[in-house]
Amino acid sequence: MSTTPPPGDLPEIRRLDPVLEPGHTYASVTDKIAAVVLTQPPTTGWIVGFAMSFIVVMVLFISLSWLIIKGVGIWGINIPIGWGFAIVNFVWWIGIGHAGTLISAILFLLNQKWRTSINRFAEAMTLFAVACAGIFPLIHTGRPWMAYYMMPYPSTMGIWPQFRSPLIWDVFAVSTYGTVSLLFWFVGLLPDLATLRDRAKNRTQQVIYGMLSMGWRGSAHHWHRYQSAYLLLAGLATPLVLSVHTVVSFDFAVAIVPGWHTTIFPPYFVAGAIYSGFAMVLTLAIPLRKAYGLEDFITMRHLDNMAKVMLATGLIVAYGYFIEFFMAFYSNNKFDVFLAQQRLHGPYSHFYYALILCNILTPQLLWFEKMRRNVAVLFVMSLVVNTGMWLERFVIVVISLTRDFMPSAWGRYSPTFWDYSTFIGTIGLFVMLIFLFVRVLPAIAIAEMRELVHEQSDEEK
Amino acid sequence: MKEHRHEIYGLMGEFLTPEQILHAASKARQAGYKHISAYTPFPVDGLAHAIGFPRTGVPFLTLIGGLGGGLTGFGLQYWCSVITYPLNIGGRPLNSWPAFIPVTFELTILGASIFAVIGMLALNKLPQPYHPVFNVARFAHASSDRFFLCIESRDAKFHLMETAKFLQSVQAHHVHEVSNAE
Amino acid sequence: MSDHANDKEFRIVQPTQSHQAQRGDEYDDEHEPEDRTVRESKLDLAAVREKLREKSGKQYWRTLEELADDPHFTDLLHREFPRHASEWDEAVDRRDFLKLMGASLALAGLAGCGLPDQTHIVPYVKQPDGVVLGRPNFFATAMPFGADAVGVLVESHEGRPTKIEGNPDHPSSLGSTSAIVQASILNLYDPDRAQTTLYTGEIRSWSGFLDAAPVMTANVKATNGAGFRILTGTVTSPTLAWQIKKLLAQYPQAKWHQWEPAACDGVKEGGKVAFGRYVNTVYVPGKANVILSLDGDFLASGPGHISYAKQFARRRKLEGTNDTLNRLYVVEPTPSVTGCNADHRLPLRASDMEMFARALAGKLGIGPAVPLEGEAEKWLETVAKDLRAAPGASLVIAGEYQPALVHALVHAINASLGNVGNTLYYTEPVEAEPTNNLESLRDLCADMNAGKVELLLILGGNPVYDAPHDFDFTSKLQRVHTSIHLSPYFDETSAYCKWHISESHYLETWSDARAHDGTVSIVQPLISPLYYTKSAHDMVAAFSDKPGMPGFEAVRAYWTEASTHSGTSLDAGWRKWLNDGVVTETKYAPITPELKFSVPSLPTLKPAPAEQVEYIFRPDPTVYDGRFANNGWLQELPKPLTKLTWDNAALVSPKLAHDKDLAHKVVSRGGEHGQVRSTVVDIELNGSKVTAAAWTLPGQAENTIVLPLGYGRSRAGYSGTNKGFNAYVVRSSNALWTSFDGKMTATGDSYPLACTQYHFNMEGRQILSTGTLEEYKKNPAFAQEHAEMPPKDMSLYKEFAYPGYAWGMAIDLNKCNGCNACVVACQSENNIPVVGKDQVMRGREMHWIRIDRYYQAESPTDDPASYNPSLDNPQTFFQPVPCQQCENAPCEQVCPVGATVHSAEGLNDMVYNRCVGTRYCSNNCPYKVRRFNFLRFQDWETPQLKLMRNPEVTVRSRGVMEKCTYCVQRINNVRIDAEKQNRPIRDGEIVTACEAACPSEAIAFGNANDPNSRVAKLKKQPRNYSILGELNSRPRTTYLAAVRNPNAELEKV
Amino acid sequence: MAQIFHRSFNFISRLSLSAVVFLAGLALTGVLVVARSPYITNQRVTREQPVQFSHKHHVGDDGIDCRYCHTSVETSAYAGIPPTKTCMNCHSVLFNNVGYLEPVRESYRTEQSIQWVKVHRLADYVYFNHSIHINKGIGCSSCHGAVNEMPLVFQASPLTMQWCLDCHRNPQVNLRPKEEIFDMNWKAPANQEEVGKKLAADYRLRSTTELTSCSTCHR
Repeated sequence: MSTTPPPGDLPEIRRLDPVLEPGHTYASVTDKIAAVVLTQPPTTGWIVGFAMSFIVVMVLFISLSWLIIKGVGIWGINIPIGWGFAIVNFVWWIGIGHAGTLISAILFLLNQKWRTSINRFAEAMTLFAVACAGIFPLIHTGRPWMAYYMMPYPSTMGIWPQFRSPLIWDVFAVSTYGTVSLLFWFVGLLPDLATLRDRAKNRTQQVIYGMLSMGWRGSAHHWHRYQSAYLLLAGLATPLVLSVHTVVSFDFAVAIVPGWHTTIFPPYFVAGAIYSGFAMVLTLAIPLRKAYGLEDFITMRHLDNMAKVMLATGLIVAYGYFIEFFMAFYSNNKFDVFLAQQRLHGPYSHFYYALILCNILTPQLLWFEKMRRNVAVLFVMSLVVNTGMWLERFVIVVISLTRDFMPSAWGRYSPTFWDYSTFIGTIGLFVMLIFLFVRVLPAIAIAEMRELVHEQSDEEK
Repeated sequence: MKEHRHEIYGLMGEFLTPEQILHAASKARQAGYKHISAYTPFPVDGLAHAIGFPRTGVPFLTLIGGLGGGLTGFGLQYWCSVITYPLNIGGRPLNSWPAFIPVTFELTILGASIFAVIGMLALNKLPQPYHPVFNVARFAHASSDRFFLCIESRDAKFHLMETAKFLQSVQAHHVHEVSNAE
Repeated sequence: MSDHANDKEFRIVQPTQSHQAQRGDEYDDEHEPEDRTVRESKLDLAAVREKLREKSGKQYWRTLEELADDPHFTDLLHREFPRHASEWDEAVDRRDFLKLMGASLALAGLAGCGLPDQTHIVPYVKQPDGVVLGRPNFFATAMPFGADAVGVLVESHEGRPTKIEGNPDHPSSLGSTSAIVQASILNLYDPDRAQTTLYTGEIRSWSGFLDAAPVMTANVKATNGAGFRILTGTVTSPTLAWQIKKLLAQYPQAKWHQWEPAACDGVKEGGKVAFGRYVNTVYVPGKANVILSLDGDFLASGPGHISYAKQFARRRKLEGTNDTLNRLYVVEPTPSVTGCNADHRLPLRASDMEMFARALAGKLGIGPAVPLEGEAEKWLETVAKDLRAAPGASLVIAGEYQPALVHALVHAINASLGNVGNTLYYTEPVEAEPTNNLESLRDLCADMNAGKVELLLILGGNPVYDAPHDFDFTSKLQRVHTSIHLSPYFDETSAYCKWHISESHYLETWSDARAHDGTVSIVQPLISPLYYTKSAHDMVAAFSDKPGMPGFEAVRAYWTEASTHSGTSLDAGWRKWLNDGVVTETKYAPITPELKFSVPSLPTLKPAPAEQVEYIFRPDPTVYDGRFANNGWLQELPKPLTKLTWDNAALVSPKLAHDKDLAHKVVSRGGEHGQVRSTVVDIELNGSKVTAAAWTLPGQAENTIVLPLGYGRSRAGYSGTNKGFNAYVVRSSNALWTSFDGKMTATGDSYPLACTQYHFNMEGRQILSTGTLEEYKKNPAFAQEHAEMPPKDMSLYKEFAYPGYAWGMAIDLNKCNGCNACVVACQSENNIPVVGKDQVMRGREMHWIRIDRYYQAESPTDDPASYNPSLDNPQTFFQPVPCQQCENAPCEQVCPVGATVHSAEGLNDMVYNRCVGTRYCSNNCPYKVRRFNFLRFQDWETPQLKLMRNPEVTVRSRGVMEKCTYCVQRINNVRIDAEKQNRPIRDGEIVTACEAACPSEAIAFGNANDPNSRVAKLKKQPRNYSILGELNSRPRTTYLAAVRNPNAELEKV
Repeated sequence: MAQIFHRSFNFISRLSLSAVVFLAGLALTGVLVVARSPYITNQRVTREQPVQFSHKHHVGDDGIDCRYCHTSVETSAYAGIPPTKTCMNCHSVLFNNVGYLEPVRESYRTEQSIQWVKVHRLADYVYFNHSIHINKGIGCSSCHGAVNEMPLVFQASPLTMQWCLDCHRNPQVNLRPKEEIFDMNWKAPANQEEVGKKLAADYRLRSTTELTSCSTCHR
């Protein structure tokens, strides 16, 4: 990969912060990152955080047990609102996942150096988000223990899944997405696992990392095949990540419910997914670099770039909202028009306005460099956007169902305690996994950082 | 000195920079060594070329995986909904191929990725937790800040002293003997 | 009954629980004849109930430990008979409670879940004749109800009555039923029924009672029966009357009183005033072109209403543009089913009805002119004109709850219009002993008060609960030395009586009953009594010279006597009577009493206090006077107009609600389809006070407040206790039906009501299409005007062909009157569970067919509570909505597991056992007709309810979607029979449950491919349209637009 | 650095990895196979009955027609299990004092039903109708096997939905002429295929689409 930039950009590049603070050697980056895992004892902050998230996971556990005992009736769903929090959360989590794949795959293909220091935990985030998301399609069914009916297997009943249903597409899309993300992540980890193996002090660490690294030796042959495999995976993951949220949006777009049945969904779901994803990366990156003093690797340049991506995707989402309205009135379909009005004046209008505030208005601050470079602001902003994107899914799922074709069957939805506990529980699960991750695996791709050091030294020449 | 061969795996020169090992590798080729392997903490451009490595087979495997996945995907759906138990679903045709695209696509990706990764590992003969080079204590640095060039003893031209000299001649920082024994 | 078990003649069979195991529904684990289980465990149960009676409320844990070592109780639990757990704490859901039990008492497997490795087949020892296992038998009997009896055919599976159908040969049924008749089968299996004889709460045997009877009568015998009183409800059973009369002959001084809270004294007294005698009026609405009803709900309540509805609907049939319709005018204080089907409706206080009648008489020239003010005058003018224009073909009907004078006037009016003998005729009274109930009860109370009553025999009824409060029946009852109460439940009255005898259900007893036109039916049992219960016949016999004479012999004895009078032998007719369900030639011949009064001679009108708010009492449309309070089906049945379930509410007009600022708040849990909080009001009336939830009802007379009776029961049972408010508390003897000088004050708090449809306007969508006769004649296809049905060839896909049968349904909105019969019929046929108020409030009721009620009002809001003049008297329409069975079903395409797919005959099959419950199908259903088992709604513990279920239909479990199947079980059974005979299915051979029940023949089901089938013909009509046709879902269920026949002159106003 | 793993680990690690994959696959197929096996479908299992009734004796040896006991098989969904009375028709005179018939006599005396243990247990939620199958040319033995050779009856066919579908998809392989329905020794003739086709036409069998619609068996 050639790194000497075309002359035109030179001054531009200079003005930007580096993607890696100068003065680092192969050894120093390796030490600094590996130390987090190998030598540093867990900080009190880590222990407290982990313990708390663990408690929340127990809440999830209890909620799910009660759900299995009693049935989905413990939630606020009803006829006509057959889908509530469960699906809202599912779409939200899946969306968050997307940033990880985007950073590691798309930015890789685009040869964006700055991805290097964030791709590792971004991918981790993807995996954990998908894990959280995966829970919901399963438990939202009335008979989760029958969920295997959705798998195509030769049963003694001689019947098969119904492949016209977007839910089946979901099953395949999400499981594929999970698997591929895992593979991608693992491939990226291989060299670093080897590093850990080689630097591990005690036997157990050596054995564990030794097994995981599969005897990676970093020989030229290894690297050669490795690179082509990695490139291919990146190439495959890119269309995949786009397809996944497209399929998720089909859950709605394929249905005939007013407010769901629209062609704008795929693109703006994908944009929304990346939007919320980057927000979540920021939410994680900012505390992480602080806690482990990784400011040298996750520099302002990174935050700045991510902020810009958020701004861009945010605008796409805004466009999506606009088009939804425009189409409703342009088509003059009485059901769509009515629903559009309901969003503004209906019983759930405050959700809609909150959504506009979080997803469209607030992010406009990102136009200003001052804001993009203010870590605190970015952090708050990332939280706001995450909330906004959750609201968006709520608006889509609930408002549309409360006001569909038959006025006589109109109803409303209000979540119960168990709706909330399940949702919060998955957040706990997510956080706990992140905590575990930063302790046992290098949160930044060491090998790639070394490459970076190498390239930097080249630049200096 | 053929007798060395069975207990010595080869000789390994340790270098400080990618440039050094690149230079050393090409020199070794010119010197006529065939069984060379280079170990670096990160991929070094041209190194594989320098030690004369054929093109990787990964992309081909990936293609196979992709095609296999895709065909399975569509085949499965077609067989289920048209052949084995044709059912009238909401008046849609039995072969609603547009509706079968997503699953076909996903399975294509799945097949391709799995083949890519498994293929890469298999071709690299991984897992291989044991390897003679690990006998060299300094080799631990191969995964952080050192670059190693190993000339294997099975090389026809291999000669303990000559080869050691050669490695020093190309500014090896150290030269290690890689033993074959445990 | 067992003594007739093998009697060929009656073809009554031992109920047993065999062969269900094969079915693969929930019947698997039952090995022994159910009724035996029930009989054995009964004593223990009653004992436990006694034990528990004083243990109340939240302390059930303590109770539990106490019980754990009670042999009765453990015994009871091992019998898997835990239903009565519910009695302990209303707050605890029955099944939760069981879970607790299972945990704390370690009675694993109590709920009997999972499939046992071995199941058993329990054949008969001697198989009764006429029983083919797996093929239901139908028996004709009749349900006595008020001053009427509805003839029914009861479906019996191996001796278990499971479904009630109408009896085509019976005048009060003509093959159809009402919601109440349909639901009555649930009362039979109600686990809360009183199950044995009690003496001051101690269990006694029936023989024990028989022994005690002579002792009780000892003293009254001495005094020739002075102090012996019998209190019954309305009696239409010739046998019972005959028995009582014979008893009274033994005790000359004894008296027979009658009291029914909803008995219509006004009707009887009206006859007295008009003809000087009690008469029974039978209407023939089928012959009437113009009908005026003064507060009469003849389509949905009162004697003969089923047959009236049928006749009326037949006059609403519209096949071509030259067909004519009859015209219905209704004047009423509160919207009734009849009123909402009127072509013209005038809201008027009930107490102004007399004035209106007099004014009408005036207009017809048989009385002094009485001026009405405002709209009413114009209205009256036109109506009078219309009536006069149709002499002999018009009909004026007075409401059951109107006072005597109104009835008298109406008799006169009908006479002057020449309607007598044409559109109505008079007969001897149907009641065996017509009495003024109020006076009769007044006497009894006076006597009891004076201590003159020693022995009081209360046969049915619940006076402690429903007597006028100023009679203070309760305290007076306590002055009676020996009081005996016969009733199906241990209710409010039973608690104050020395003896309580549990009463048999009409499906368990021999009896007879008279229909609204005098026709008598023999009531024959379909199952031996589930508990130790007795009938009124047994009770009377107990005090007669033949104690212990079974009801069967009483009935036989009476009819032997009767037939010897007519010189025939009983056995000649008997079998035919049982088979047909009617006793031949018992229909009353018309009589022609001549008017004994002239309108002018009437005392001058005392106009009701103008501008005063009038309070009126009405039996509740579902639980009636309270006797059905514990019937879950009726409790959960949305009331036709308010769509409320599980509660009654004080109904007020929008205007009044606005003035008194009574509000409704739609609660977001459930929302418009579930939960509405409404203002709570204190109502002070007749020196008493009750607190009720207020409900705004469009179309109600401005200054009228309706207090529905039948709720607020304190001892009804699991489903009925403490639901709604008790209007009897403010009902006094001087104002049984209407009352003034009340005070209604909002208390400030609000009460959650379970309302299944709050949103009432159509938002301009193609859902329910209506027009007038004129419009129809101009453009018969007006219904399709706005339906943008996409042409078939517009689809990219090739349409599936349905070469064989193509099942379809057509619902004629011109005939449907919203009476709800179909809803309960469906519930009974398809094992649909009751979910309870809380779940209804969450929008989870399970009815497969619902009846949507729409107001045609230019209301900007969807909230009746926010006042809008167009809601003062809106046009009201009903629309039954079952699954539309779309050909391009949106639900099917999104189901991931193919649990809902299309059958080759175009049915939208729902395969419960394949369903994983994603609810996607329901989301994607434009008609929202799918129902989901959010929790385990089905009661799998209670053995009685297992007996009741239809073995032909799967009992759905938790987490499964369900919906209307077009009664696929009926389709299949008929098809199988047809195929065995190698012939096509005939039109009308398959009758869905809703179609069968519908009194007005609004629903037609059949093969749309057969051009000669009724359904195909209806679908060809220009009025035919499908809901939301523009979605191209191509429903198999289509609707025929409603056409009203308004009077042009009134239209102008 | 020193070696972490012994040389043999190269083999072990590769073996174990492939083993995991292989075993997983094996387990899966195993489950699918077992689900079809008689072990799960309860085929060929005889049950302990209150009375050791032998179909072999009554049908095979005595040649009693099926319908003598299973009276409603042609008219109803249920073939019908005979009431005790039916047994007593003969056994009030034949073997009227042998011990093993005591349960029957007792049942007759005490009017307490004999509790037979179910042998053919159809899957839940399916509504099977004997009469239509009998009337459309499916013989007893097609599903129940050679009952006339069973001392104690056992379930001969898997009774899985797939098994039902197989016949509903091409019934001609099992169709018989009316008169041979109750023939326990019926063997399909060589030309069954066309005989079946003809019979299918005569019986006016419904099309496969109709016979495989869900609501044909499920309600």
